[in-house]
Amino acid sequence: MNESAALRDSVRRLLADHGDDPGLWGRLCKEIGVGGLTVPEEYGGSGATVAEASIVLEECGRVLSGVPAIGSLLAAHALLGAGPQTRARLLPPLCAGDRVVALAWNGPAVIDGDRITGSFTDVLDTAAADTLLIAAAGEIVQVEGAILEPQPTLDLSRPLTTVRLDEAPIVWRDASHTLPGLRDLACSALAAEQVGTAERALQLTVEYVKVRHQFGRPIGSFQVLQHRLADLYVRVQAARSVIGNPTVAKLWCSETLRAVAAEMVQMHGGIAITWEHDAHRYLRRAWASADLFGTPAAEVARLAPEFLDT
Amino acid sequence: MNESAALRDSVRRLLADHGDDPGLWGRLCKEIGVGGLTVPEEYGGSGATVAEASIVLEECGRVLSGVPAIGSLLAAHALLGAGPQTRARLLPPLCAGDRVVALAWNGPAVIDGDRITGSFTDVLDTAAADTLLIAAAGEIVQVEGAILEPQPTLDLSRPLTTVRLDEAPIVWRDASHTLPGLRDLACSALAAEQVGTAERALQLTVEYVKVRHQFGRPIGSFQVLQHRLADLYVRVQAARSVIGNPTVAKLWCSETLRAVAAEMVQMHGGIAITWEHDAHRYLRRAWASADLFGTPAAEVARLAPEFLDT
Amino acid sequence: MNLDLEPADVAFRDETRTWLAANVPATPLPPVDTPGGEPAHREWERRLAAAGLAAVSWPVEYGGRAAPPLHTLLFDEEYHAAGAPVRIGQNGLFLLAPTLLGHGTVEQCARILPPMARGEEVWAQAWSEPSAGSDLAAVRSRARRVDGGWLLSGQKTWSSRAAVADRAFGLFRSHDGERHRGLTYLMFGLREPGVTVRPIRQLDGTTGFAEIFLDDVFVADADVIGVPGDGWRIAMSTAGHERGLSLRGPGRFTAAAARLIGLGRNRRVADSWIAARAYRMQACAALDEPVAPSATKLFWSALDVDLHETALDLLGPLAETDGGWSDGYLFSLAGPIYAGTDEIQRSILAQRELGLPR
Amino acid sequence: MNLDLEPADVAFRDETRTWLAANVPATPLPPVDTPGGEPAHREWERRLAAAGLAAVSWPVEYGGRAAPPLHTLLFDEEYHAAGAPVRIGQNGLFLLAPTLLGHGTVEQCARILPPMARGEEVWAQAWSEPSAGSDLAAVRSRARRVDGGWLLSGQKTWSSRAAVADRAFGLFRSHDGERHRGLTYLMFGLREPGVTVRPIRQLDGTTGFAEIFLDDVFVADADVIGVPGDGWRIAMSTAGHERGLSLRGPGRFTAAAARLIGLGRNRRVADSWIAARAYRMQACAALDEPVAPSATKLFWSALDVDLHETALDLLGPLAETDGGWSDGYLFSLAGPIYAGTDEIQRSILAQRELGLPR
Repeated sequence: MNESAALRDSVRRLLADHGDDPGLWGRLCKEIGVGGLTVPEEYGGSGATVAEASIVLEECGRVLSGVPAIGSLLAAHALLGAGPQTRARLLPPLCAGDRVVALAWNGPAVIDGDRITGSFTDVLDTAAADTLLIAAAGEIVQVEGAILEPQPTLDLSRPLTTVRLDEAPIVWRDASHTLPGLRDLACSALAAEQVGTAERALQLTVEYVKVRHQFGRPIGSFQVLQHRLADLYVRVQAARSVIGNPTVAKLWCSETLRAVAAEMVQMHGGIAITWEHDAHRYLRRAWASADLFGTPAAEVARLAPEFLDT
Repeated sequence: MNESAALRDSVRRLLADHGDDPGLWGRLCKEIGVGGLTVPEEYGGSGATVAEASIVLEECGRVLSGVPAIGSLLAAHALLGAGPQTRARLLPPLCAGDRVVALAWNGPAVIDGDRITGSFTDVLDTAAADTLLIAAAGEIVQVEGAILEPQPTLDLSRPLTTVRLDEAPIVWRDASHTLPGLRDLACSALAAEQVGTAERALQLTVEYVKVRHQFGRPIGSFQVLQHRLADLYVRVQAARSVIGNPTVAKLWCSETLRAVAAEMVQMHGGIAITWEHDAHRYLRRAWASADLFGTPAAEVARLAPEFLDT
Repeated sequence: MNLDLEPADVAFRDETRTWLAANVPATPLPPVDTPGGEPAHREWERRLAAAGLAAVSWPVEYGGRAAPPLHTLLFDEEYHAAGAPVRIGQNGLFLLAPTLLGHGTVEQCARILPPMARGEEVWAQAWSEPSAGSDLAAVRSRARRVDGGWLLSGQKTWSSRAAVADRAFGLFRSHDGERHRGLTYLMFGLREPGVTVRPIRQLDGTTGFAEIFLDDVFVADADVIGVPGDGWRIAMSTAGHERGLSLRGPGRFTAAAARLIGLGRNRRVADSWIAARAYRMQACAALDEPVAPSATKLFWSALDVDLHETALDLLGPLAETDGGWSDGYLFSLAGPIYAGTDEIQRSILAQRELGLPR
Repeated sequence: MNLDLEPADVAFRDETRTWLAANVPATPLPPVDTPGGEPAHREWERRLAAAGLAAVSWPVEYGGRAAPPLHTLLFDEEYHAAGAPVRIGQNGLFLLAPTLLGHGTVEQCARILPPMARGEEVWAQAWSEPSAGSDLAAVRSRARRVDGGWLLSGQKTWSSRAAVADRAFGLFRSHDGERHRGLTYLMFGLREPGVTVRPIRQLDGTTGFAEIFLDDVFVADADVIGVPGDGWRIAMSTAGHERGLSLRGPGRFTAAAARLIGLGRNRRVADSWIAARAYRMQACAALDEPVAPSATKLFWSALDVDLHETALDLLGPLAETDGGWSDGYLFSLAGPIYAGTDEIQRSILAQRELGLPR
């Protein structure tokens, strides 16, 4: 087994065996180094690349895990651009899973002297986090008096928070040169997770249609279901290839996951529309994650403003 | 058999028996009264309604007939709004099929004294017509020196002409109060024809998949083909109901015919992409007729300009 | 819009519109399957009935007006345009009632329809079973002949409204025979000894469906519809109602389309809006020339999903906070599944309407 | 864009780009199946070969450069971006050659590949028969054993390039046996005694396909690929090439997408453009991790139709006069049909990749 497969395997196993365990994130960090995959070894990380992080995120996506994997990846990225003292202070506990950082970065803010005013949506992991950092205007900032508002979301397995700062006093600050890349990294990270979710949703559906019998045979033997599943397979296969391009990933992976989740509901028939079954969790994740860090339509507009001119 | 069914039956029979006969239009007019269905009896017409005209147009659409049915319906509509002398002079020969009128109406024009300048696209039947009439600025006009340019079109079974008038001298003119309704009538008439074309294309495809065998059975027994054909059936059934609303008709019937024709090509497999087979004629008609008298997109814009604001 | 209304039709529409404007609750009723919602919805049905609007097409003696089908359509449109409450009585009103009027006895109609119209008896449907979803003929629940009636045993699932209903109707295997044969169409009380109802929590958080467990539940002969053993044929007529226009009139969709264009306007919105118009126009045309119920079902189930997906796409992250579109979306996803899956409907059309080989 | 290019890769890409810029005809060549077009396209192949660009992945001794797969991808992109002529030799280069390199003898490769690369021998494929379209294993054309070779009889249809080709390859029934067994993979000359070629006129007015009638056409043993009777297995490897990336590299689609956004920009255009990017990115990723050929085929055939439909929708009545989009659309419609219909590919994926029961 090569290293990628070994990483995938060990993450999958921990998620399966300890999915509900509050210490899961700590184990993932300490046993596999998930918290600092992209962080150099001198700061307690594994010195690996975004490719390895993608593997971890796919695995988290498969089981709709609530661990702070995307948030930690983004926080590590932001911190790596900061000064040596900041790096030395914050990265090692982040990598070890001893500290969970919620990073607020998706929104406008103004720093005026030692106070900051702004509003950030789509902040992850505020329940699990012990530290809230703000990324704004080229700086990483820690504040007092941040207002945390739960953000309405379809997705029951990923609460979102809006962070509002109203002339909040800055406790500590440091410049970071990596902040401009945050959004692209966030979209790619999310896409990796979406690929894992889509793949698992497709797999669960395939398994279900193999065993569900109607008219005296498994419904998976019916040609129309086979062909629709084959079309999804084609989309999911391609999705894996586009993770590295944030724009293509946002559109393709979001749409792929929505298509898979909708078919998952349809092919599971009645049981899919119950709380007892997981199908609705995948569907909710599909719609909510498509809109996380910007909607697909906004991405098209970002890509080329003229794409929406008619 | 009720009157509608009898009308449908006799038109279908004449089209089948004399489809290539140059005297076909004359027979349709003289034997069935197709030329003046919506014209009162005093002018040689049948005094029927648009519903009967729709039946005729559906039948013409079924076989992609080249008879000037839509053009004559529009010309009769325009002439019915003109003065009594014009009506008495032009309607009887039109109804009898002794005279074929090409009506240019789809475009801007300016009348200055006894001269007219303008440009009209999508003019039908110029090859068969002996009379060219212009509908513009509330008047029906006959001119000298109109410039007729063949209009490029995908549809080999319906040539289109652009009529250009460059200060063309007016030979004769008469006011007509029915001209504002021309466009709606044209869209509904075209939709009736599209419904006939779609229905026949679906029927031909169903017949083909019943007899074409692969893997030891008719391909029409395969579930995926059955389900795709069923979806087309649903669309075509609904299409019949929307003919009376020009906007809904333009969008729904155009899209329905395109969908049916594309599946016709796909399900006929190899033979569909040959000249010998009719499938491509239906496909060409589908695309060209969608854009006739304005594209679906333009219809959306016409319906509500704001529909295209994002 | 494609409807030629006579003065009597206009008068009916105006009466309906006026009554709804005066009576539709200003704040929405609590959900139908909540403790407060159930009586509120029953009360709403009672008021509709008192106004003669519960079931306008029914014969006068059963609580209707003997109105023409056009009036049912007009009522449906006004009802949805007014944002009136969901009908707690819908299974009875739209599915059982047409079956009784077509196959039941005068005694059954006289006994069952009036309290149904007044919301005093709410009905659940009991078609599906754990192994009989799409394949309805695979029902295993049994009706055993006893003196003066039948004893019902087995399990029904996806029974809509069962959590709040008084009675239910469905198919039971009463005689030996292959699949479609030997089934009997029966009505039974949900509060009879031997009946257990277990609500199923749905995606949108409501409990619109339930499981029903039956353990030797007695049903008198008077509650058999048609001839024992002839249930499949009768059920298929109800299935037609369920799939077709009586369950899903166009009002629901034209009202949703009207709300949709309030959210934004682009080509996709236009296409959804046009589809809703087309569905309505087909419903009008169907007053003269009936449409295959399977075609109607495929149209509305896809339309409902499409309208909601378009709305969610426009709203983006606002969907959760804007007017119930996300709940509506989750509900719409049940459309292609219940009342016979869309896959089944396509096979029916392909084989019956297009004559394709099995 | 997902490609990490080494200096050698950049050098190759630049060489290709420079050569194409200097050599691609300023005015398009006449269509390949016209009297003037055929020699012009053969001459173009000869010049490509002289520049060492006809088949860069092949071994050097057969006219290639033994270049890595990445270079094939780079070449394809540069080729389409430059608007270079269609490859008259495509059947041989992309379908037969991989089969020979995988299953043929060194003698066959040495004899057949060099003149193929130079455009001196143009190949047609001869798979389909009137009763064997999707169901390729239903071939009825026969190969009868004679001294030193085989006699071919029967009819092939939808043979691409046969109207202008010199030779053809396909499957023939040589032994008794059920369907997939007893088939032999043979190459034969189209100008041999007993061969009649009848061109088929296509929708776009060209004759890209033809029928081939065979009446006791002699083929020497040297022109059997692999073991007689083992043709099905070998053909399936060619089918993989036909369906997959070797026939439809991403260059064609990214070039079309680039032209598309020149026509107009809306959400639908963006979605088509994104799909073309995704196809390209998958092609890059496939250099390391192969993709099922059926998945590739489904992707490109749908993408090609989608790009052209989007363009036609934008252009409206201008489509006929604007840059070949309408001809391209008609051509794209053949995509879901040839190289194994899309329906067949979906069944293959469902059963082989997803493990669904037959």
